[in-house]
Formats: sequence, structure tokens, C-alpha cells
Amino acid sequence: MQFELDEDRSLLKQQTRDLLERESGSEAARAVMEQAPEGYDKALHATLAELGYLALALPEEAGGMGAVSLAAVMHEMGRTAFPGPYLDVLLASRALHDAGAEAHGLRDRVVAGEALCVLARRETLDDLSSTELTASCADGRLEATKQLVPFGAHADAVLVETREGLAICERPAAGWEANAQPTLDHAQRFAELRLSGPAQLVAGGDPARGILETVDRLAALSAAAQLLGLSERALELTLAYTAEREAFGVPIASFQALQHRCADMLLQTESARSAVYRAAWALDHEPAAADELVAVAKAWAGPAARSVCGEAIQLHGGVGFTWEYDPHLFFKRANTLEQFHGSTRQQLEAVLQARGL
Amino acid sequence: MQFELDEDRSLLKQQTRDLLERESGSEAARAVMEQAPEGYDKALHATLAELGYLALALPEEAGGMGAVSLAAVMHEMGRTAFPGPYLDVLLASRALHDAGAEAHGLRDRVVAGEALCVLARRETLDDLSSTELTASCADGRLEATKQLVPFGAHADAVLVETREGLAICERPAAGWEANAQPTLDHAQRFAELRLSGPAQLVAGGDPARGILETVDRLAALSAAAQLLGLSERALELTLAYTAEREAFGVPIASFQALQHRCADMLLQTESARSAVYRAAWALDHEPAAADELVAVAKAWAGPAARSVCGEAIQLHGGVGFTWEYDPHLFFKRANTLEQFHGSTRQQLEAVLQARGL
Amino acid sequence: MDLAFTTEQEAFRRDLKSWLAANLARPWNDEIRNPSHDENSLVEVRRAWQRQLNDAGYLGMGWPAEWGGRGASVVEQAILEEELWRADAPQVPNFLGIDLLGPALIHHGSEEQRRRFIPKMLAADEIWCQGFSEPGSGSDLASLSTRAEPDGEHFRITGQKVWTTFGPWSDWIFVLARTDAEDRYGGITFFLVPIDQPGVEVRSIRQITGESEFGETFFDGALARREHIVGKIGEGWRIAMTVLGYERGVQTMAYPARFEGYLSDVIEGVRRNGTLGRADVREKLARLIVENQVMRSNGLRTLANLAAGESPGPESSIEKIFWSEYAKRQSETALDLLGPQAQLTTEARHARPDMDWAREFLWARAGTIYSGSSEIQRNIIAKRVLRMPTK
Amino acid sequence: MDLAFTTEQEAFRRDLKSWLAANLARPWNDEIRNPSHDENSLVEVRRAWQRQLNDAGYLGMGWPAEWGGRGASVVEQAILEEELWRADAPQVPNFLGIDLLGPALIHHGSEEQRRRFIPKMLAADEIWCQGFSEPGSGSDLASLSTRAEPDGEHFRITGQKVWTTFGPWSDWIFVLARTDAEDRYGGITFFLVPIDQPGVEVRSIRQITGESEFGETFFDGALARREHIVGKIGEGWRIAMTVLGYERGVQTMAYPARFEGYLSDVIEGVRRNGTLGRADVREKLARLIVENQVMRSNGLRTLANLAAGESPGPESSIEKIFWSEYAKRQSETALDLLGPQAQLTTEARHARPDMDWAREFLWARAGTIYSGSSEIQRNIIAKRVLRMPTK
Repeated sequence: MQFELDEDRSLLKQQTRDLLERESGSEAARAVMEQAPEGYDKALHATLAELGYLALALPEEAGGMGAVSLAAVMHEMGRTAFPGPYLDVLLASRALHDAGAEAHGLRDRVVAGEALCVLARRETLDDLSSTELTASCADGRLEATKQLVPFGAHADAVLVETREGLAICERPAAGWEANAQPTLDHAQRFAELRLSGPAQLVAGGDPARGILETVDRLAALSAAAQLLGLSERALELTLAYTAEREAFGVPIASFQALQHRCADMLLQTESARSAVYRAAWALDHEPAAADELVAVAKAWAGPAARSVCGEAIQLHGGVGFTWEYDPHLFFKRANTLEQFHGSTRQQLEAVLQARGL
Repeated sequence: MQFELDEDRSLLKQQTRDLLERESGSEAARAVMEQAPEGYDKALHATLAELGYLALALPEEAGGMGAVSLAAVMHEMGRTAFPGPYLDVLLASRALHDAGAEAHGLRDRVVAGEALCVLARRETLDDLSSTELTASCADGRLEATKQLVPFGAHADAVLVETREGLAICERPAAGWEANAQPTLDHAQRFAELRLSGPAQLVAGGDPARGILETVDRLAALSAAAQLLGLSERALELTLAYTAEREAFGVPIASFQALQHRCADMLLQTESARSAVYRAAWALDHEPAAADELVAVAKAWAGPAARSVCGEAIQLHGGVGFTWEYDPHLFFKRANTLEQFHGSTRQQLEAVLQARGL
Repeated sequence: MDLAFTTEQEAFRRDLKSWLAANLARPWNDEIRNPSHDENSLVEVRRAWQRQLNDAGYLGMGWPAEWGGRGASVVEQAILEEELWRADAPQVPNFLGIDLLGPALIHHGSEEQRRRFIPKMLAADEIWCQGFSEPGSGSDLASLSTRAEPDGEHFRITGQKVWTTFGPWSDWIFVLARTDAEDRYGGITFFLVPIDQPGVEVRSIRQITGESEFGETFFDGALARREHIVGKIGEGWRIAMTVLGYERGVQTMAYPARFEGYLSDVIEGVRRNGTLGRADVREKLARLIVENQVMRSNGLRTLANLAAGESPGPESSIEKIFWSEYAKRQSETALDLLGPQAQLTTEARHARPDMDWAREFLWARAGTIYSGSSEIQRNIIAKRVLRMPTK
Repeated sequence: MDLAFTTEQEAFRRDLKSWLAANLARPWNDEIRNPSHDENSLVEVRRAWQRQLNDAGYLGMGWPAEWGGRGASVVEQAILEEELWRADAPQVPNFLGIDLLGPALIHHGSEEQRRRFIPKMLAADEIWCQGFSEPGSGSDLASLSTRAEPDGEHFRITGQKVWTTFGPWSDWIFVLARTDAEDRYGGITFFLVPIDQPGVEVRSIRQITGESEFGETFFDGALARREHIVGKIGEGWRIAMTVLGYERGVQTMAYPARFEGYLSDVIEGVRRNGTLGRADVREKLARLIVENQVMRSNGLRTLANLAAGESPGPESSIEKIFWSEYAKRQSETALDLLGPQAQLTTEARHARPDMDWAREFLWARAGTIYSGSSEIQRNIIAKRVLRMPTK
């Protein structure tokens, strides 16, 4: 038995950390958030493509590296509260792959970083199990209104969930209307898309459901891994700050009440680490257990990150509430990731379903 | 405006405290719990009757003193984790009073301490809103199986909720079978009662419902007030113990993490005080608001006492887990009172109902 | 025990409500969503509103008539604050001046100071901000290091203050500065300093909500006149501490009113999304209602004690922890129950017009930090209420 | 990364399960509900069970063959503990001897000591209890004051020990006693002391569950032979600390197995009372399942690290806090969801035959206190894992 990553994956993780610390540290992330209208760093996206990162969620035979590698990279993305559509593109690329040959042209362009494609699925602004879809794609014509499409205003193509299945809609088609839907996470860009025009149905009802189940699992795992990274880094920032900051003549990190809070932050974070990597390993090696373990990982990592990143703000005191210090970047992203990719409420239900309850 | 009790009620409260500290301190309570087969101190019950305490829940014109007085006395009972059927007898006496003239003979004997009468209502061991009752009282004959009747094995009479209304069943009637149902609170005695024999219906369906609503409100308020007393005393015990107990050469009360926990215990306890007395005052003076405020008081005081009394065990360390030290008496009673007299779950629902939600 | 308001107090509330209905042009929530506003114009809305309140005699109500007040009781002041929240009125821009500096001048200032500063403060002609906290002294306020050195008829002030709420729009700042480096408490003096002078620079601090209500203020030999010292040299700490206690209790009914309003929005939201019948949703709503009612009960108790002439001791720490921690739970529950809808900021096309949960969710994080963090409050409770020993 | 058990480990588990199915007469839950048992006869059931385990070679599995072991890996030991819980087997009465004293003798004892004590310990012919804690030194163990004074071939021990689990049924006690009053750590020595002698008195301590598994032990000039000192004089503290670390990790899979079993009972209970479909009940169940699975993930990780030869550092504090705090939440949730039924003790007519929630609810309070309270564990994490500064 071994919990630590093997050498290859360790290397991948370290490489990712080096790259992100260099290219997407909190100053860079802040610049993207404040200035880039697209909400991401196009040059960095191209670098990620070049280094093969955009193929990460594909099956191994198509250039992917399995769930453990995916988790390791996502973990690092979480550590920098990475802004941009990286996960969204991975999920779309996997769906395009699974949709079969017709979709592989777009898949290849997405993986090469030539086209930005995301999934467009949600039709309600509530956190409810999706009811009947209204989006339809009949006779090559798409009619759809989708909510909170990630980076939808700047995508080159969307893969749309419709009543008939999954449809590719490339831009600029006529009838592509995007309305920005800014959320409290200033570094994630969502949009309402109103689509009316030609599109290509690439997977019918049943296959589409199977594809989306795979995507949902990968999404939940990836979000959980990012949440782990957020918690880990938020705790590190807190330890560093409280060791420096003094009150009553001593570092505030020497106060026992604060120490106990940090101990609880560690408990939550380390437990997230165990849960996330065990789920990832199960996806690769123990598929029968994976549904439950992925849901468990996200259902733990989400509330844990909310709590840990919230504590990071609190224990930073006044500066924790400022834009200038980093804790809010982590807190906001924790909130986004907890609410999306299967909210905690949905994951809890999924855990029960996985047990037949 | 004034939050403090007026002089009369202050005096009543102080008098009750003096009496209970003298007659029912934790050693006396422990003796009752360990040795008295009835589970209460008969001499003390007689004293309570003599001093008029058993009339406390009656309307003021019948010798009661209103809800604020009731709360003040119950508050003191909670401080000693008073063992015995005091509250149960009060509730029965009020029901007997409200049932009208036919029941006033028994009421008077109960209030005088000559007969021990309790209500027998529950038919399920689950925490569910009562479904159809099976107990019936037709043609002067009672057929009933009731669960968890407080002190049911030693009552002289029970007031039984049946399909037809409230029926008085006096013992020794034939067909009175009591099976002890010991719970984790070693100082409360419950029994299953199987009753089959003559009984007197004293209130039909609709009046009975009204009577029981009044009783439920008084029960919830009384339980909430006792829960307040439990928390208050458990915190006092904790402060005294931790100020004396040393570790690493200093009193453990000087550790900041422990201080913060005690601060949270105080917050919960003081908030319970505000909620309980406000609810009691509303019962006396603002009946339209009382339903909600009583449910709020119990829904707060229950979880607060569970938490505070649990912390009392924890902060006592090893001795907190021993029979010899007092915290467990408070913790167990907090649990009993939280689960009965309308569990927290039921009170939360009652809060919503009171708002028409 | 008596938790009822008197007939006079009820009449005061009725009059106030009528006045608010007639005079408040639109609720604050509508103002901040008006796209034609920017931060500066919103300040002007608040300034105008303060003038309306002042003209109607609702500002500084508890002060002597001589200084614009009407000797109102603490209960009436609490009713005022409660109804202002219920009506969703803008907060007056000079709230720190009125809550803290006003009482300081009335109790410790000179006649000249009162005459010079109070009328303009009430009329919002001069906006005040507070210069107590420093970057190096948050929880440990007495360790402040901004220094004031005598220079003829003036003192010259050098140092840095932070969390100067409304700093960017202020005309004056009241400052605690060190006049004696050796005496931790007795070396602090209370100065009134004009901001429009070469030695003072105010910078905005951007908050995590994206707004910049706070500022930091840099003093580089800024001039304060000797006659603008409140109290005597070296009395600053004592004055600041008593003044910080004066206004406690007046907000005691405002917090539950504020959060009760927000709570109604959550209830409406789950009704709209069809989940009001779900047992998990009901439990969460009920817990919020319970906590809110308990907060109100605590508030009534504090108010009753104040009305009975008791001072709001360190127990006010309990209230501070209660409302600020509740605010976090409430906004988190709102986000959980309302779903992605509640993530949208006001600029979003589908943002709901009623409640800005995205902002409230972030803003709630500040409550447990400012004015003495929850940790400081727990220290105070342990030491001053529970009298627990120090090592 | 590899979280799978090897073929050999899986085979070990299969054999063990067959052996348990064939040899465990009845689960512990049935034993303790058997009204013909008293505390003493239950101890005899446990003693008999220990002998069965020992005869089958399942005790001290990790020790050298010479001392009854089979050099089993930590993974196999963890599998053993997990399956014992799953089968609801009785706990062996000599668990403290086997978990703590055995390793101490093997690593630090003399050849004679091993030969004299280990076989009888494994065979449950001599039951051991542990004499570390004292009334005045719980969290701060090194402040212990029980003293040992040389007296010819003996030492005379005087003082008091508490929480001597199984004390009332023990034949021997291993004791930390002070041989040098001046040297806080280096003045502590590790003694083996027979209980059946005039200078030793064991009293039962009644617990809040009403049971008396613990004892307190009074020493009044009790004799311990010099040859029964483990290690050298003054080495007691070091030996105790290393020994306390040895058996960490072996229980790592047992806790989730234990609580998973309890959890099944809650699920069955809500199915039976018809509330499995309620959204609030579902949420609470799901949270328990999530926490239990996370506990198992933590356990697998610890086990994998141990198997890879890494020592279970202070991270084991995380596991201790996790399972013991979880146990409290789980039992509280059980009481909330199962209603008054779960309040009944086993003597009650309607007590359910499967799970004794009334006892577990109380018993769970001990977990966060013994073997280093949650507070002590948080101190350890802060200091040794997070390396936070001391004042």
C-alpha cells in the first residue's frame, strides 16, 4: 500500500506548482480578475495546451493520465485559486471525446487550445435537480436558453444539453446572445446564453446521459481537489500571517485559542486530502466504489473549504477583509466550487443514492 | 421596561433555591436516584404541596401564579437537576383543572400532595407527531397501552388521552399493569402502562384538544426553564472546577482555548435566559406571541443545554466521566428534557406553524 | 418583569413610522441598485438623508436640547434605530461622529468645542471619521504608536491609522495619539484633526466586496490645534473607552430587525423555488427564526436593563458575538437554500431586486472582525464576566 | 499511490473471517444483554475469548515468533482489529498489557522479564492494568508524584493512580513512579508491581454509564522488585512515550468499521420508523456516511504510510480527534432520529435488541477525554505538526 503519489505523478504535480507559481501567483490572478475582459490569461491557456494539460481529462488511450493525475493538477490549481475556464474546458473536451467521431474535430481544437469550448447545461437559477429541459435541437437547429454558462460570453463553441441530446453550437452563429452573469467570485465569469441557430447533434438521449454522468463524476472530483488546494493554501497563509503579526507583544499564533482553530483547519484539510485522493484512486482502480467516494470527497471538501477559508479571513483580522490580501480569493472560490459541480446538497443525496438508500 | 423579576417572584425564586439546596442538593438527588424505588423523595413532595408549589400551574384565580413564576421555579429545579415527578404533576393538575368540575376532586388531592397523578399520552416510541390514538374510553371502560408514562409505575391516578377525550383512571383499578422503561437518565422513571378497566371521561374530543394545547405550552416552557437552570449550574460547576484544577502549574481556567469555550457556554446560557423569560412573560401578557416564543425558548434551550452540559463533562476531564462528579446529572437531564415535552424537532416545526409557514 | 413599551414609547414609534413613510424617498436597497449612482453620489444621498433626520429632530436624540437633542430615553433611541432598519433607510454618513465623538464632546469637551463642532456634525456639513486603530495595533489598541509632538499652539501628528470608515469622504478625523511614549495608557491624547491639510493623506482601502468604504490615513507632521484636544493631555484612553461604551445598547433592537428583514427574503425565496415544504429546508429556516428571536430577546433584555438604569456591562460582548456570528450563518444558509441565483451580483441580468445575498455573504465576514473581533469578545467575557484567571 | 490490499493480505482477511465465523460463539452485544451475566462473568467471557485468539495465533501478531508473534505486518494487524470489530468480538481483557507493556518488554525489557511475563500475559493468566495517570496529573503526565524509594532488593511505592482500566480484575500493574524528585523527566522509572499485596488497594470508579470498568489504585509502600524495573532507573518516561506510539495505526481501520456498524443501525431505525424519505433525515444520514467514509480514508492513508515504513507522527492526533468527536455526533444524531426508543436502557422491556444507543450516547463522551483529550490533541497538532510558536 502507498498513499503518496508515484514518481511520475509527483513530478507532474510539482511541475504544475512551479508553472502556476510562476505564471499565476496571486498578483497575476488578481490582474486577470481585475483587467482581463475574458476572465483568463490567454497566453497561459496556450501554454497549458502546449504542455498537454488540456488533454488531462481524456481517457488514457486518448492522452489523459487518469483520475489521480487529474486530482493532482486540480489540487495545484486550487492552491492558486486559478482563474479561468481550465476545468470547464477539460469537461467539455471529455464530453466531446465520448460523443464520438463527429465531435473529435472540435475536441482536437479544444485540446490544442485553438478553440474554447464549454458545456451549457443549466436552465434554472435554483439549486434543484434539473427538471424537464426546454432546450431543443431538431433538424440541425438549436433553440436554447442556458444559465450560468462558465465563460460563456467568450467561448468559441458550446456543447449544449438539449432534450434530444448533446449538440455542438459553434460561434459566431447567428443568434448567439450572451448576457454576463457576474457572481460574487470576481474571478469566474458566467453568462446566460440565448442560442438560436444551426447546431450539430453529436449524441442522442441515452448516450448523452452516459457521457454527462462521466463528466459529472470528473467535475465533482476536480472541484473537490481544487477545494482541497484552496484549504491547504488558506491554512498556509494563515500560519504565515499569524506567526508574523503581533499583539500584546507576542505573535498571535502563540494564542492557544487560535492554535486550536488552526488545528481544526488542519484536520479538515488533511481529511479532504485523504478523501480526494482515495476517490481519485477509486475512479482509476475500483470503479464500483467510485460514485460514492467521489460524492463523499466533494461533500467533505466543500464545507471544509468554506470553513477553512472563512477562518483564514477571520484569523487575518482586519486585513483579511481587504481586497489586497489573498484570503478572499480562496473564500470566494471555495463558495463557487461548493455551489457548482454538484452542490453539497446534491452530493449528499448522491451518497445515499450510491448506497441504494 | 424591566427584565428582572419583581420582588414577589424574586422572593419565590430565592425561596425555591434555598429549599432545593437544603433538601435536594446533588447528594440528596443522587440518593433518590440510586435508592428510592419510586424515583422521588416523598417527604419533599409533601413539603412542596404544603408550600403551595403543586398549585403553580393552575390559573391565577385557582391558586397559580402565572407563567413567569412557573418559569422561575422551574429554572431553580433545573439548577439542581431535580429528580421526581414535579413537572408531571403540575401538568396533570392543570389538565384536571381545565377539564372542569368532575375532575376537581382529583385535582385538589393532587395539589394537596395526597395523590400522584400524571398524564398518559404517548403510544409510540418514535419521535413522530402522534398518529391515530388506539386508547379508548367508552361506556366508562378504558382500554389503553401508553408508553413512557413519567413515574407511571408509582402514580395513584393517570389522566389518559383517548380517542374520546381525557379519562381519569384511578389506581388500584383492576387491569393496571406497569412495566418499567428505564432510560439513560437514571433519575427519571418511565413506565409502559397497560390499562383495562373502569375510568371516567372528563373532557370530550374538542375540549380535550384545547386542554392539551395549554398543557403542551406550559410543558415546553417549563422544560425550557429547567434546561436554562441545567446550563447555568453546569457552567458554574465548570468554572469552579477549572479554577481549582491545575495543569502545567497553573489553573486550567487560565488556558485561553478553555476560556473561549466557557464564553460560548455563557452565550448559550444567557441567551436561554432571555428566551425563556420572554416566552414566560408573553404567556402572561402577550398571548398572541406566546406560541411562537415558547417554541423558540425550548428549541434554543434544549440544544444549548445539550451543548453546555456536554462541555461541562469535557472540561472536567476524566472526573467528568465519573458517577461521583455532578456533570453527568445535568447532561442526562438535558437530554431527557430535550427529547420530551416536544422534542427540538417538534418545536422547530411549531415555530414555523406559529408563523403560518 | 415588564417587556412592554409604554404608551409614550408606542406613540413615539407611531409618529416615527409615519414620518418615515412620508419622508424616505426610497429604500437604501433601491438606491444602491440604481445604476446611475456611484460611490460619491451615494454618499450625497446619505448626507441629504442625515439632514432630513436632523431637521426632524431624530439625530442625537439623547443629548441635551442645547446640543440638538431632546433628552430622549435609551428606549426611544433604540426604537429609532430599529425602525430605521425596518424602513431600510440609508445609514447617516456621520454615524461615527454622532455615536462616538458627540458624546465625547458633551461629556469631556469644552464649551467652545461643542459650539464649534456639534451643529455642523449633526447637519452633515462636516463629516467625521475615527482614527483609533493602527496597522500594528488592532486588538491591542493601547499599543498605538502614532505620536503627537507639541509645536507652539499646535501638536504635530505623525503615524498611520486604518479602518477609517468614511475616511475618503471625511472633513475631520478624531485621533488617539501618543503624547508620552513611556506611559502605555496615560500617554494617549484625544485630538481633533482637519483632514484638508498637507500633512494628512487618506487612501481608500478596497474591501472584499469590491467597495471602498474604509480608508487608511497617513499623518506626516499634521497640525492639530491645542484647543482641539478633547479633555486633557493624557486623558485620551479613558475618554475613548467610556465613549465606546455610551452607544452600546442603542443598536440592540436594530440587529434583529435588520436580520429579520433578510430572513423574510430567504423565506420568500424558498417559497418561490418551491422548496418550502422540504423537511431539510424547514429545519434550516426554523433554526434561523429561533436564533433571530433569541437575538431579539437578548436585545429586549439589554434594553430593559438600560432603561432600568443599569449600564450595559461586558454582556454587550455576548450581543456582538451573537449578531455577527448569526449574520454569517444566515447568509450561508441563504446561499445554500436559494442556489446559484443568490450568487449573482447586482449587475447581473437575473439578480433579484430585493436582497443582495452575494454582497451580504461577503459583508457578513466583516462583522466578526470589526469593533472587537469575536476572539476579543470571548476574551472579554472570560476575563470580565466569568472572571477566569490569567496565567 | 496504491490503496489496494495485497493478495496475501486479502487471504489473511479471508482466513480470519472464517476463523471468526467458526469460533466466536456470540457477538458481544448479545453477551452484555444476557441477563445472567454480571460484570465478573463478562470478564470471564473476555478472558476465554482472549485465550481462543491466542491459541489461534492472533495475539501479539507483530511480535517475534519467540514471543508468541508471527512477525505480522502492520496491515495484517490492522485487518485483524477491523474484522474483530466487524464481528463484534469481545475486547480482550489484557489489551493494555498486549498493546503497551508487551512492546515495552520486547524493546526495553530483560530476557528474564520477557520469559516471566509475556506468555502469561498472552494467555490471560495474568491481567495487567496501566498505572500512568494520577489524580493531579492528567494532561500533564510528567508532573506525576507517585514516588518509589529503594529498600534493599525492592522499591517501595507510594501514591495514587487513576483510570486504571480493568484495575478491579488485574493481577499486575505497570507503573510510572518518581525515583528522583528533582528531575522532571529523567526522574521517572517504569515498574512492574503485583497487585495482590498489602501495600496495594484497588477501588472501582463508577462511570456515568453506571459501569465500573475503571479503577483507582492506591500504593502505600507497595513492594516492587528491582528486577521488575523495565529499562534502567530514570528511563521510565522515555520508554512510556515510545511505547505509547507503537500501537498507533493498528486501530486505524477498526474505528470506521465500528462506527459504520452503528451507522447501519441508525439507517435501519429510520427505515423502520418510516422517516427514511424525509429530506432532513436524509441529510443527517448522508453527513454521517460522509464523515465515516472520510474517517476510513484517513485510516487507509495512515495504514499505507505505516506500511511504507513511515512512522505515524503527531498526525495520529487528527485521527483521535476525528473518531472521538464523530462518535459524539453520531450518537446524538441517532437519538434525534430514533426518538424516545433510543433512550431506553437494555433493561427496558422495549429496548431494541441490536444497538444500545442509550449507553453509546453516554460512552461516547469518554472518547474525547481519555488517551489525551481533544484539547491536548489540538495542542499537539499546533505545536508539533503546525509548529506554531509558544509565548
